[in-house]
Amino acid sequence: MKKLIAILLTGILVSILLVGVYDLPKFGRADNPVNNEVAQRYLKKGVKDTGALNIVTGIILDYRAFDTFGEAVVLFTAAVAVLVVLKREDS
Amino acid sequence: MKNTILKEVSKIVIPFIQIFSIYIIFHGHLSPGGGFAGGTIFGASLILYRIVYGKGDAQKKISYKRLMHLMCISLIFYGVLKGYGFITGGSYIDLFEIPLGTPGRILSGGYILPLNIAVGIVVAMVMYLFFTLFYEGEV
Amino acid sequence: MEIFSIIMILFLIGSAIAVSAIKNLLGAIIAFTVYSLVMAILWQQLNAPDLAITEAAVGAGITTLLFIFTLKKN
Amino acid sequence: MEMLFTKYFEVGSMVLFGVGFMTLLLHNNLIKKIIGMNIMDTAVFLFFIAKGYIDGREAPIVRGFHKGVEAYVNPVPAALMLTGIVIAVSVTAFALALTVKIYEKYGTIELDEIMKMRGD
Repeated sequence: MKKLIAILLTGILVSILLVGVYDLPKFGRADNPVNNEVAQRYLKKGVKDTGALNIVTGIILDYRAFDTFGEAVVLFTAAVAVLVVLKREDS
Repeated sequence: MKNTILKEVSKIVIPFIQIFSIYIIFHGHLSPGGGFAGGTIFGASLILYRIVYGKGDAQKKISYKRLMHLMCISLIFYGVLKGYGFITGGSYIDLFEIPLGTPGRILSGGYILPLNIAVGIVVAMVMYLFFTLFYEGEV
Repeated sequence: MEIFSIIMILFLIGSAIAVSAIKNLLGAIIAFTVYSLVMAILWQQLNAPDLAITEAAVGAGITTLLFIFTLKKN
Repeated sequence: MEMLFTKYFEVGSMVLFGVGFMTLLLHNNLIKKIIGMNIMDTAVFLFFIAKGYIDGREAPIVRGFHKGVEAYVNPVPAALMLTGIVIAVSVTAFALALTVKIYEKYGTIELDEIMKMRGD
């Protein structure tokens, strides 16, 4: 009974998501709304602004560097939390 | 572990893994890679050392104190350096600023190379810490 | 490239179902490693080499290690 | 129906999300639940990267000279998802640490037995 409810729930969820996918624009076109002026600005002036040939590195370490700083802080916090939970007392 | 073959082979393999990871970190702004991938590979080399040589030898090389010092210093270094870069970039304050250099050289890109090194150190140490805590329960 | 991507997606769904279907926990973890590695190949196909290199190092390396050592303790 | 053949990446990532959700619901074992959570994570990442892809363009790495805006794929989803992968690893590590502690306290990682021991 529990399994049946789980499978039914997953079926409903996936069908709702597939209806959502049906209305998306076509895959792999250049005029999709995803490729707006933000990405074009990064592609056009990324090398001149940051000096990095890899534009993804230029975004994560120059334009959005404090985002990456928060991510490093999250990693540090996770390490400290695992240290608190898992360190043995007797040593 | 008392396996002689494993020790001799890992003595040859570990420097190559570390040089490959340093290559990935230092070429992060020229080719695919960067701090996260290179730091993870460096952490994998430390994990291999810990598995093969055991707790005693590894604690001499990478003690708990040294590991925490490296992590905290690189995190603070990241914050201070990028904060300084945000203050000087595009403002009218005449402070010293690292030049961008010609794109394509290793020593170029302003603050990207030291930031990549800081992120790589943090990621490598965090991966080593995860592994030792899950493996033996102590660093 | 299109046929290759479709085959890889079908393989991905198959290995995800295998994770759910295999009773043995070690087998499920190994199926999850295969899943991560195929996902890295798919991201290389989608022209995102940074993500592919990170996923191959993190997802197929460190995560599997953590799962297996958790399993060893239980 | 022909959507299945034109938007295969999006449809595949949605099906993978469903498979991960079903793994999360059906199993009692905590390690299986964490693997299901990881599958849901990577399905969402695959959806984002598929939205950034453009046919016939190359990866956003300048080799030699800059070929103009029309030569490279969208770099923004890749930069966002690179953050997500590392966060997923730290969440997984913390969940596994809690699983180890639960095993030390109760002696099992099956969820219904833990519920029976706690008395609810």
